[in-house]
Amino acid sequence: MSVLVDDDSRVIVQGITGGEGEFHTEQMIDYGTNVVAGAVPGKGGQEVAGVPVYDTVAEAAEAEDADTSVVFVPPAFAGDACFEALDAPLDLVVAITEGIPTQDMARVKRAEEETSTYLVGPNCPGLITPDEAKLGILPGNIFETGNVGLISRSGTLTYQVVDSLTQRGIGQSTAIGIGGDPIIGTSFIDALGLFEDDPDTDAVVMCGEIGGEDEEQAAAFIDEHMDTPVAGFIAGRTAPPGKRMGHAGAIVSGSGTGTAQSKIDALESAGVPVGDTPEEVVDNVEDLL
Amino acid sequence: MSVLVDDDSRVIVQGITGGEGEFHTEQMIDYGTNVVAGAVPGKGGQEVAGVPVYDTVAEAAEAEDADTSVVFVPPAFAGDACFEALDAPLDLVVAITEGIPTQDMARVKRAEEETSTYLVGPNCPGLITPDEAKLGILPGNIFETGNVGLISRSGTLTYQVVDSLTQRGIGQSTAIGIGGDPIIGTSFIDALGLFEDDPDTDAVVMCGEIGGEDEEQAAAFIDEHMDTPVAGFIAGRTAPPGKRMGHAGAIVSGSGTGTAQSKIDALESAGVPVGDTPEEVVDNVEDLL
Amino acid sequence: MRLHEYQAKQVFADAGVPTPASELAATVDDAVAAAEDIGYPVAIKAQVHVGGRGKAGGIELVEDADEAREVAADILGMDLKGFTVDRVLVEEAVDFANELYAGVTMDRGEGKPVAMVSTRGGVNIEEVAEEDPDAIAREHIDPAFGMHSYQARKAVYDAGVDREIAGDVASILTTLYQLWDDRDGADAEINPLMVTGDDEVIAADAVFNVDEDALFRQPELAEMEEEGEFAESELDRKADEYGFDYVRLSGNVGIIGNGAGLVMTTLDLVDHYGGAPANFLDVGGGAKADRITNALDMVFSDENVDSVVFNIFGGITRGDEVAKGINRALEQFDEIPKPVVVRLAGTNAEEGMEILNEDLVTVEQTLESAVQRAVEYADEVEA
Amino acid sequence: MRLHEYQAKQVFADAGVPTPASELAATVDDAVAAAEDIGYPVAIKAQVHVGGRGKAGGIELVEDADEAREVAADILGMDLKGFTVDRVLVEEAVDFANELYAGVTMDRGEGKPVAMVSTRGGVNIEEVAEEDPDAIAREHIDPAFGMHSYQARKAVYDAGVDREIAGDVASILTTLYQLWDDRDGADAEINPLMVTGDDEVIAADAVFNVDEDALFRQPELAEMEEEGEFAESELDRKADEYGFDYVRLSGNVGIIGNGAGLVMTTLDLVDHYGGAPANFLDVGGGAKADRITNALDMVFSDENVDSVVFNIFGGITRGDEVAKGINRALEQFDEIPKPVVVRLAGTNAEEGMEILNEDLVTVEQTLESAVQRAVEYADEVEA
Repeated sequence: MSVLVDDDSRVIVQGITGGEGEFHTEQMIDYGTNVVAGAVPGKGGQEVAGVPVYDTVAEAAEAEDADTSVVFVPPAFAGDACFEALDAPLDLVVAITEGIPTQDMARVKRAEEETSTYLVGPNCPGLITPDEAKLGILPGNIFETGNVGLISRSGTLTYQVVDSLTQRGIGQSTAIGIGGDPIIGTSFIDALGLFEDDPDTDAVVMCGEIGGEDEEQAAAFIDEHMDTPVAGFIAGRTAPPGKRMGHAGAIVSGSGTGTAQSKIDALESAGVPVGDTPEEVVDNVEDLL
Repeated sequence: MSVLVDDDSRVIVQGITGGEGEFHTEQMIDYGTNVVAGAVPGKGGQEVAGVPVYDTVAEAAEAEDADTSVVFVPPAFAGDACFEALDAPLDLVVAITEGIPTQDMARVKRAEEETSTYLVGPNCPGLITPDEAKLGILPGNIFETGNVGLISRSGTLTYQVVDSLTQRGIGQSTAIGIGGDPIIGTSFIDALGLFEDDPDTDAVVMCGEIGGEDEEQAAAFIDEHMDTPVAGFIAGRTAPPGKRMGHAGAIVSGSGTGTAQSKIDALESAGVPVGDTPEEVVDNVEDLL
Repeated sequence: MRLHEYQAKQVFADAGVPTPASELAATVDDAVAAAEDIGYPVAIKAQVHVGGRGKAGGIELVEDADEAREVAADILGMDLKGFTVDRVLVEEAVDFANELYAGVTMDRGEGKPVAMVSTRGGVNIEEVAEEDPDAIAREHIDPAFGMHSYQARKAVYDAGVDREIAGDVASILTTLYQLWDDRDGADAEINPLMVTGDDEVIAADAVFNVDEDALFRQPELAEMEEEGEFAESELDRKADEYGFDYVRLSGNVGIIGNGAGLVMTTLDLVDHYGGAPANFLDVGGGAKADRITNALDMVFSDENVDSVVFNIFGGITRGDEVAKGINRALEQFDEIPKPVVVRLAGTNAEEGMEILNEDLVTVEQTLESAVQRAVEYADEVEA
Repeated sequence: MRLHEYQAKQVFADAGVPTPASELAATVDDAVAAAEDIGYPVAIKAQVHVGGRGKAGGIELVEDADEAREVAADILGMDLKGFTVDRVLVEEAVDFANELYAGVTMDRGEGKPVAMVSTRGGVNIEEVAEEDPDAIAREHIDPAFGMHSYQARKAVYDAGVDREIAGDVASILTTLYQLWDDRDGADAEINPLMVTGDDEVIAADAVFNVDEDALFRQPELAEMEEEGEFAESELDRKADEYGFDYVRLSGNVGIIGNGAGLVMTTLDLVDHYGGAPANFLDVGGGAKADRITNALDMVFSDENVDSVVFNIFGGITRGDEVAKGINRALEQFDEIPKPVVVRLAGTNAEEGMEILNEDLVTVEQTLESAVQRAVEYADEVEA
C-alpha cells in the first residue's frame, strides 16, 4: 500500500505544453503514472506526449475522470492554477513550481483549508509510490518498493537519503516532497498522519530544515499520536540567522526561532533519533525496523 | 420557550453612543432586555443608559460575558461592525442598519457561513421573545407571549400582523424580522428550522415579499421538513418589474423572477395557506392552531 | 441607480474595456459636429433608460452629414416609451462579424457575484436565459477571494467562444468584474460585445447599475447620477429631493405609508378591493411632521391621483407627529385637492387620531376599512 | 529583498504614512546642502542594512552646518559592521514624547499575515517579543478578506495606545497593512513610530522587505533593488548577476551543490568533519555546463576559500553536464587556484565521473568522503 498516490491515480498535468511540463510528463508516463490529460488555457485540443490537452482543469477532470493534478505552471500563474485545481475539485494537487509569491500561497492555503483536497508543495519535487506512480520530477530509478515512508522539505536531500536507503536494501512505501516554501499545503503533521494510518509503512524518515516551526509541531504530533517509528534529519545547522538558504522557507529568524537545534531538540524529546549525516539516518532506520 | 433570544441573552449594543443606538438601548432595557455593554471605538470608559461602553466588541464580550450583539452602526461602517461581532465571536448578531452596500454584505455573509453565529438582518427591525427580551426597534407593547412564531422580511408589516394576532388573543413565541435586503444572514429556512425545533411554537407565520427566491426555497423546506403548520403572506402583488419597492431586496427582476405569484404558488403547493389580507392571515392561523 | 449608456461607456473605457469612439450631443448641430469628428458611418443613439431602443427607433445608423442631421432631429425630443430623448450618443459604427454577451451581477440566492458569458449576444439576454439557460456560461465568484483569472477563462471556454478571441474576452470579463467590484456595481453588462472581422473585441453597448446604498463611496458615480437626471420625470426628481422611496404606477389611489412591506401590502389591498394604486411611497422610519407634509405634496402632484390613503403603523414613527403633518399639509388648502383617508396604529396612534382634523380627512380604524374607503372615493371621482 | 531606509520611507510616504522631511546624499557637500534645505536640527543616518546603526555611530543629530559637515564626513565611508557607508539620509529631527511600534509580517506557522502594535517602540522589537510577548498586540489577518478596519483599531486598543492618538495609529496600521499587501511585503515595520508632544504620529524609521519571488509584479520595487545595490558586496553582486542562491559565511571550504537542502547538508557535514564552510551556493535544478563554470568562478572569487567541494545529486541535473562545466572551468587555469573535490550521484553520474579530468579534480564516491577530503585540503592550506 501507499499514501496519496498509486497506480489508480488519474493525473492531469497543468502546464503540460511548457518545456518542463512536457519533459516530466514523458518521464512520469515512462514510470507508469496514469497521466490522462493536460490542462493549458488556449491549448485545448492539442496532444502532448500522447495525452489530450484541455483548456481548463474542470473540463479535463470531467472528460478524463481525473482526481489528481501536477502543476508545472510558471510562478506568476501558479497560484491561480492551484485555485483552479482546488475548485475543480480534485483529491490531490501537487505544485512543483518554485518561486510563487508568498501572499499568493497564503490565499491558496486559506482556500485549501476549506476543501478536502490535499495540496502538496509548492516548491517541491513531488511524490512517488515506487513501482506504481510518480508525480513530479523525482528520479524514479533510485526508488524501490518497501516499507519506509519519507517526508522531506528538500528535493535533492530526499534523493540522497533515498539512494542510501535503496542501496542498503530498504525500500519505500511513498516518498513525499512537501516543499521548501514558507507556506505549503501538506505539512509534516499531515504526511505523518497519513503514514501512521498506512499499514504498509513500518517506519518514516522526515527530513526537515531550518525555518518555521513545522518540525517542532511534528515532534509534538509524533509524541502524542504516532506508533510508527520515525527517524529524523535536519539540514541547516550551520546556517546564519537572517539569511535565506536557497529555499524561501529556509531562514532562521533574527530572533533565533527556526534553528536546527530547536528542531533537533524537539524531535529527540519525542523519541525521534536525529542523524548527524544522511548515512546516520539510514543507520537509525535500520535500527527502527 | 423561544428561539435565538431570551432573558438569558447578554447583549452588546454596537453604536450605542449614536442617537438611534442610545434611544433603542433605553427601550430594550425598559422591555427587560439584558443589555450588558456598548461597543464604540474611541468611546471606551463612557456609560450610556447605565451601560458601560468598550472600544471593541471583543473587550466588551470578554468583560461582560456577552453572547449577542445588536448593530446600530451607520451603513458605511456596519459591514465592518458585523465582521467584528462575528470574529468576537458571539452567538447572535442582529444588524438593524438599513443601507449597507450589497457587496459588503456578500462578504459578511461569506464569513458568517464559516461560523456558528446566527446573523439576523441587516435592514431589519430585530427580534423579540415577548416578556423576555427584545433586540432591535420593534414596539414591545404590541407583542404578547404565546405559541406562534413569526418571520418577516418587513418591519411595519410584522407589527400589523402581530397587532392583529394579539388583538385576537394569539400570542407569539418569538418574532424575527429577517430583513429586507437582497443578502441577509438568517433566511426563512434557517428561522423555520428553529421554530420547527421549538416545542413551544405551535404554528408559524411567514411574511414574505417580492424579490429573490427565499420564499420558494422556504416552501420546499416546509414541504419536506416541517410538521409545525405555517401560514403565509406575500407583499408586492401589484409591484411592477424592475422597480425597487422600498427595500433593496424587494424587486421583481426584468425576466419575471421574484414575483409574488411565484411565491404564493410555491407556498400553496407546500400546503401553506396564503392570506390575501393581513386579517386573512390571522384567520388562517386560527384555523391551524 | 442606472447610468446612461454614455456614462457607463466612460466608466468601462476608463477601466480598460475597448469601446467605440463616441460623443454625447444635446442638439442637432452638436450631433452633426460629433459625427463629422468621428467619421461616417456613425450610430445615433437615444440616451434614455428604455429596453429595445433599437426596435423603437431610438438607434439609427447614418452615412453622411445630411442623414445625421435628419436622424438627430428625429431622435432628439422623441418620446420613447414615455421618456423624452434629451441627449443622443453619436458613436463610431462597428462592423461586426459576431455578437457576444458578458455580464456580472449579484446572485442573491447564492449571496455571491456571478460572471456570465454567452455567444448569444445582441439580443435580450433574459430571454436567452429563459429559453436556453445553457447558452450562458456562469461562474460564481467567491466574495472573499474575488474572481480568479482561471474563472474568467473558464466562463469564456464554457460559453464556446472562439479560440482566437478567448483570451481577449476573458481579459474583458476580468476587467468587467474588477470594475463591478471596485465601483459597487449591481449589474455590469456588455451586450453586444462585438467581434469584428479581424478578431477585435469591442463593447458596443454598456450597462452599469450601481448599488444605490454604496453611492456614498463612489463620488464619481454619484456625480454621474446627478448629471443623468435630465432624463428623469418631474415626480421622480421630487421624490429624490424629498428622499422618498417612490415608485409611480398607473392607478388613481395615492398611497403613503411607513415601511416597504406595509406600503406594498397597502398597494395590494387597494388592488384587492377593486382599486388601482397610483404609487408606492414609503416615508421610512421615524418620520416627523415635515416629512409627512412633503409626502402629501408628492402624491398631490400626481395628476392621476383621485384619493389618498395614509397607512402608518408606528414603531419608531409616532402617530401624533404624523397627524400634525397631515393637518399642516391640508390646512394650507382652501379646498382639499383629493380626499384623504387616514389609518394610524401603533405608537401614539390614539393621540394622533385625536389630533387629526376630521374636517380635512376621513379617519378609519383598520387597514382594510381605510383602503376600502379610499377606493370608494376614487371611484366616486372617476364616476 | 530589503529596501534601504530612504526607499522604504518613500514607499510608506507614497501610501500616506506620515514621515519626516528627508533627502538622500552621497557626498558631504550634498549632505550639508540637504541639512540647510530641511532646517536644523537634522539627523544624519547611514544607509546600510545593519541593525543597531545608532549605537554603532551610524546615526547622529546635528545642530548646524559645521556639525553637519563634520558628521557627514565621519559617516560617509565609515565601515559599519562590515558594510561601507556610501549614502546618508539627512532627515528632519523629530521631537518626540513617545515611541511606538507598528509592523506587518507573514506568520508562516499560521499561514496568515499578522499586524502588530506595541507601545514599546524604539528598541529591538524581537527582544521585546521574547521578554514580554504581551507587550505586542497581534491581529492575525484572514488572507481571503484582508484586514478589517476593526482589526486595526483592536490591535491599537489592545496594545494600550493612548486614546488621543489611537485613531491615527489605527489608520497608519491600516495603511501599513494595505501597502504590505499591495506591494508584496515580507515585512513592513515602523520602529519607532514617534508620537510628538502635540500628538502627531510620524514614522521615524521604515523597514520594508519585499518578497523576492514577487518582484516580477513590483516594477518600482525591482528598480529600487537595483538602485540599492551600491551597498552590496562584490560577491553578492556577482551572485545576483549569475542568478545563484548564495550566502557567504566565514569559513574556508567553498561549497557548490544543487538543491537547498542538500547544499545545507553539505555545509553541515563540513562542520561535522571539523571544517568551516565558506559559503552556501545552490546552482538550482537542471544546471548546464555554463552555470557550473560560473559557480566555480563565484567560489574562486572568495579569497577566504582554501578548497572546494562539489556535491551534485542529479534529478533533472545531469552528471555529464556538471562534469563538462567543471572541466571547462578548470582547464582555463595554468594552475588550479584551489583544490576541488567532486562527488556526483543520480542522473548520468557515471558518465560524469568518466568525463571528469582527474588531473584537475579529486573525485569521491560518497558525500561523506568528498566532504572529508575537502576539509583535509583546506586544513593543509591553512597549515
